[in-house]
Amino acid sequence: MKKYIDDFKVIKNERLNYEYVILTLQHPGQMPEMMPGQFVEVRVDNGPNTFLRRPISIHDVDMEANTMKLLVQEIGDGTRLMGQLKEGDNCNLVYPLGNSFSLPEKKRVLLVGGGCGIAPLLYMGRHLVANGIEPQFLLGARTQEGLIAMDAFSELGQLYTTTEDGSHGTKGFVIHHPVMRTQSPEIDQIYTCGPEAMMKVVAKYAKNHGIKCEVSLENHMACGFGACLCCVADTLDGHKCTCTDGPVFDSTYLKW
Amino acid sequence: MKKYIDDFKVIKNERLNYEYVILTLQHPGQMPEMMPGQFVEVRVDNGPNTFLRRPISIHDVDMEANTMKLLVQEIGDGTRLMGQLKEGDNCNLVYPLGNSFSLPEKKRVLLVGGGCGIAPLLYMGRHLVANGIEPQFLLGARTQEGLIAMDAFSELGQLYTTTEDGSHGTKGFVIHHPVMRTQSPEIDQIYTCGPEAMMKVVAKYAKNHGIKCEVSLENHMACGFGACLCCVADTLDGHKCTCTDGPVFDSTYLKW
Amino acid sequence: MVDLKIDLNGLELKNPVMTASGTFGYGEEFMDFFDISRLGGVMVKGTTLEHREGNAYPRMAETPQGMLNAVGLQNKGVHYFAEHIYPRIKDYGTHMFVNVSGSKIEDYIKTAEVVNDLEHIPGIELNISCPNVKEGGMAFGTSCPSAVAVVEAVRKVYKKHLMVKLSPNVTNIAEIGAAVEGAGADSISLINTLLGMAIDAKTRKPILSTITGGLSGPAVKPIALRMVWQVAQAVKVPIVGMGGIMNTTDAIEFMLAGASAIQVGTANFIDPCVTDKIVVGLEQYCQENGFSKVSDLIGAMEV
Amino acid sequence: MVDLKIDLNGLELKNPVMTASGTFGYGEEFMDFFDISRLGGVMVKGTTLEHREGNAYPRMAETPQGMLNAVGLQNKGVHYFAEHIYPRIKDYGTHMFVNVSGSKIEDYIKTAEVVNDLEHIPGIELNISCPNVKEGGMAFGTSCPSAVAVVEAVRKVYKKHLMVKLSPNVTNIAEIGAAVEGAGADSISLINTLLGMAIDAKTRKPILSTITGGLSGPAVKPIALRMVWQVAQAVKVPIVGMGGIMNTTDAIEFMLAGASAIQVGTANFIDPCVTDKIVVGLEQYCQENGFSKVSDLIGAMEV
Ligand SMILES: Cc1cc2nc3c(=O)[nH]c(=O)nc-3n(C[C@H](O)[C@H](O)[C@H](O)COP(=O)(O)OP(=O)(O)OC[C@H]3O[C@@H](n4cnc5c(N)ncnc54)[C@H](O)[C@@H]3O)c2cc1C
Ligand SMILES: Cc1cc2nc3c(=O)[nH]c(=O)nc-3n(C[C@H](O)[C@H](O)[C@H](O)COP(=O)(O)OP(=O)(O)OC[C@H]3O[C@@H](n4cnc5c(N)ncnc54)[C@H](O)[C@@H]3O)c2cc1C
Ligand SMILES: Cc1cc2nc3c(=O)[nH]c(=O)nc-3n(C[C@H](O)[C@H](O)[C@H](O)COP(=O)(O)O)c2cc1C
Ligand SMILES: Cc1cc2nc3c(=O)[nH]c(=O)nc-3n(C[C@H](O)[C@H](O)[C@H](O)COP(=O)(O)O)c2cc1C
Ligand code: FES
Ligand code: FES
Repeated sequence: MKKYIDDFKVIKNERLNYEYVILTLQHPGQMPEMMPGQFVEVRVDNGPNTFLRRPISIHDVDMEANTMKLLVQEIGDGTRLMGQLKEGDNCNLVYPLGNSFSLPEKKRVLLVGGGCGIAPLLYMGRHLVANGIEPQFLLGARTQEGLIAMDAFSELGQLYTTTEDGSHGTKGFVIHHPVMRTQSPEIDQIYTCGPEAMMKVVAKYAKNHGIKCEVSLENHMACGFGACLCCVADTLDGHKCTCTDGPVFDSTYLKW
Repeated sequence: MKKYIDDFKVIKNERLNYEYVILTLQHPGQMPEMMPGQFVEVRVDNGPNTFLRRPISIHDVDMEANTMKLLVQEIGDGTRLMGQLKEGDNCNLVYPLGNSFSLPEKKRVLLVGGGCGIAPLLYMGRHLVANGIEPQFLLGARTQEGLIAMDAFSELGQLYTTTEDGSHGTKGFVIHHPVMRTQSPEIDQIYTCGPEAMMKVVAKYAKNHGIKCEVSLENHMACGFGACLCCVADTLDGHKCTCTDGPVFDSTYLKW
Repeated sequence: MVDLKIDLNGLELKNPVMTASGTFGYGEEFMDFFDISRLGGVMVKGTTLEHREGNAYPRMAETPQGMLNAVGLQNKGVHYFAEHIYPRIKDYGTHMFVNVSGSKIEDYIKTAEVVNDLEHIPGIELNISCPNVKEGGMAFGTSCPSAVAVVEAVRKVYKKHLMVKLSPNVTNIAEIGAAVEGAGADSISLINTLLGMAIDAKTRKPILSTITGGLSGPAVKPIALRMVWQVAQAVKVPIVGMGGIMNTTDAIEFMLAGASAIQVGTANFIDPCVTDKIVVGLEQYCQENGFSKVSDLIGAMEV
Repeated sequence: MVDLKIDLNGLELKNPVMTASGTFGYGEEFMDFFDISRLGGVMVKGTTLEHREGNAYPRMAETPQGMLNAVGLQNKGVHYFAEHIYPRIKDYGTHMFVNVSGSKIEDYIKTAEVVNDLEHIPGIELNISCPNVKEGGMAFGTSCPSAVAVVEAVRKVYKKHLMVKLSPNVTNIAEIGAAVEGAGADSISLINTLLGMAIDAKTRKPILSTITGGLSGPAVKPIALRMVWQVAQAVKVPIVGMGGIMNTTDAIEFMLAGASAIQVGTANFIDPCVTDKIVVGLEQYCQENGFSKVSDLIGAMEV
């Protein structure tokens, strides 16, 4: 897919809680097509401590409004500066980057996310619905506070949640949710994005149950488009770039 | 004089033209006394290309309102970022720094400024008035556009101007203004701040006419308070720090 | 009307702007962004005799106005390059140089031999300065005798333009520049990355899998400029300067210090169009400052 | 409750935070800002045998996350120091170290002798790494034999704590560290500034009167960290790390890499209270991470 570099306009900055915001960015003209699982590289302006761009997943896309949404978790200087973007600010993106989630062969899919890893799952959910597939979401967090954008997900499909402290949904990790036991025979494909520990458990579970599983990695990146070779994942074919061969990989392809 | 480091609040950013702004900064509590000729070191936040603080003269002081004004000419990244400060922003200062202009022995004084070098002359003018001395100002610029804050100066005393293109006041450089010829016998002291070339000419003129002349230097600084020795001026006593022994020097003390 | 051409010791560049090895892939990653044939040259990634997997992840750490990398010359080897990549890139309309790396002199020679036979490759850049490999690499570039040995050996088999890339991790770079010139280099490029390190205070572990890595970006620019200036005074062959170039002004500074051409590395990651902008910017600067030829900038710093 | 004390080879520091030479005057400039007796130590400016005027203005250039300086050891000479400054500063309530510089070994010896007689000066830092003077300075620190010669000579006359400050402008800093340890250094401090240069593209002139100058600030931190780590592995004496430390996290990184204490230089210009904040920050970090002694951080990086 052709890559672009453009100044988007911030048209909305919605603060979800102390560490999450959703930015709505508008393309200056006709926004090109983007696939779920792909990401953008955000240039962080005004950051004395941020030098490189920051990779952020495409959270949602509205082709008619020429907008896309980014769900940003503020964990450091770069994401904090993004969280301070105001309506009318420019936001320079290199996009769309990376490969994308595949469509499942059959119809029963589960999307498992944690932390800011839920970001790409919303757009993927929308894509699945558009393709006649009913997504189920299983989102985990430490506490209720960490469960965000629930409404958007439940509009698209069944939503299950877990929290480590039991303050919302099932108590425990995503892997402990009943959907994993009761529905596994019927699930044809899992898509997962979130903390690596979570994804590994999910991938192992999928493997044990013979379920195809796509994981989306968040390796640290310098360029985001294949020029630096910094972002490699260990695969059956050796080092592969997370930014061009990924971020989405079949979990069995990774040397986990 | 005791030095402080404080967060001031920007309470006004008045844009004079495309390259000049006047910032009004408010002290969080009771502002300490500051003398005309002294300067502050402004921490420039959000500047990937600005690392050190920026020295800026104290343009005006209002001890009752606990405010000071800075007249900033936008010439590079740091001053441009200052020019973008908005009402309510913080502005961290190390202040007040440097020595100050002396009071004249007699009553007839001329303050000669060019460019952003007019900044300290306003506060000095106010100080002179408070001490029963009537200041006369001679301000020069390339064009009318460069002549700024005229009203504030003319409130304090007689104001003469020159422009290189003749668009305002006398055509030519400050040194060509009639006041230099007609009044010189009566002038007891000159204060000057501005481009070095201008100050040198004025200093030479003063010397030739036996007039005491104080110049305010704008040497590049790393710290502003005597710690780095980067800002030295060549004086009869060797290298002296512009930030502590200056910025105001008797022109005959400089090896010009 | 400004003449942007540069004579690199007999090899003509259409302008002084090149890309730095390891930061521009084989150019293809940038084609969506601009027409790379507008460049003076492209330096392809570090190429070794055999296939190399490079170092383990993590390979990157961001630093104040810079980055550390520890890629470690990941590439498929020169034979794969000659067979599969060369045919694709040879007609890109700009000089495609190959950055040749190795752990043994023998490997450098064999690699250079293969590249010598590739008609449309006008030159190689001998990387004797890679800090990210265990054997060889930088070790060759940090002493005169070893630098001379590898340059002389390659010079015997490589008939086209031989650029030698110096390591900044040395006490006296001018000395090494003079030595490689004596050994037959047609031009000298510098600087490669400075050896650095990053630690995560939270985990109390090094950030890079290799502990140390190579520092690049604006942070190193003052050092790079100084070294270009020092080497320019010590040698007669043209110099290709790099290290932290982010824009036209930086590029001009390197030329004023004595570089005939420049390479842009890390900046490509932040603005993939930066090199194109520098080509335009150099022309503008010359116009505005009355230089009819960009080559008039070379070493034009007034001391 | 955290024990912040550091044993610097027999010399006790109340905490690991020192200021770097040439960036903190004689401490007096900072007294309006905080109580400097809270520091582990203060390194006063470069002191030479004779009065020195230093280099001509301009002496400073701002660079990406750093600065170049070319002060050139401006100071009134060690005799003036002993007579006029020492009496003023000796009771500041923290260790006041003297940074001793020179152009000839003879000068180093004589200067050290004078300082040796100053009862309340617990140690000197032998600056064999100043890049801003024409003779001596850095030249001593860039080869093992010359470094050893000056350290041995001073060791003979200087009886208290002898810290030796290394230059980063070398191929192999570990080697030089080991050499000065062998020559009698009680501790090793590093890094001094990296030789760099800045050019004004508008005027096409160097920015510094001396053309080149010394680079400091966050830009150099990755290089400094790497060097501290390398030297820590090569020597047994304690290491005092510096180069780009701006905050507590940076200070911790240097300790994890192997430094027993740290010095803060350029950061003092931007936040005159930074060292005080680091003292507090170190204590906090230890508390939060279960270290009862800050000295447990020394070399605690898990590889
Ligand atoms: C393909 C991809 C998609 C991502 N999608 C999202 C998303 O939709 N929403 C979101 O909030 N975050 C997302 N991340 C993570 C996000 O990129 C990091 O949180 C961000 O780069 C941290 O920058 P910082 O300056 O705030 O933190 P710092 O810790 O100051 O960053 C320091 C350096 O480490 C890198 N880094 C730190 N943490 C990460 C991380 N988790 N992943 C990658 N690089 C990191 C930074 O890019 C930077 O170079 C994604 C990462 C990748 C690779
Ligand atoms: C005592 C003193 C008082 C000053 N008062 C004023 C004032 O009231 N209003 C005003 O607009 N300017 C004043 N200046 C000049 C002002 O400090 C510079 O214009 C400013 O530092 C430029 O920063 P920059 O980032 O915009 O420019 P850049 O060119 O990007 O700055 C690069 C570096 O050079 C230094 N520098 C550049 N130009 C100057 C200069 N003319 N003087 C000193 N350092 C410079 C900067 O501090 C910085 O370190 C004063 C300078 C001094 C020393
Ligand atoms: C990710 C990365 C990979 C690199 N790979 C190579 C390489 O393979 N061969 C080489 O000679 N230099 C390599 N370099 C060094 C650059 O070519 C260049 O010398 C250095 O980055 C300084 O320039 P810069 O500051 O513009 O990036 C690499 C640099 C980076 C950042
Ligand atoms: C303005 C200035 C003056 C310096 N003078 C000296 C000096 O006299 N003697 C010395 O050993 N180091 C001197 N240095 C080097 C510092 O002590 C320190 O080694 C270096 O700046 C790196 O630390 P930093 O990045 O924290 O500044 C000076 C540095 C600066 C910036
Ligand atoms: S981030 Fe540069 S290749 Fe993937
Ligand atoms: S600016 Fe540091 S001493 Fe004057």
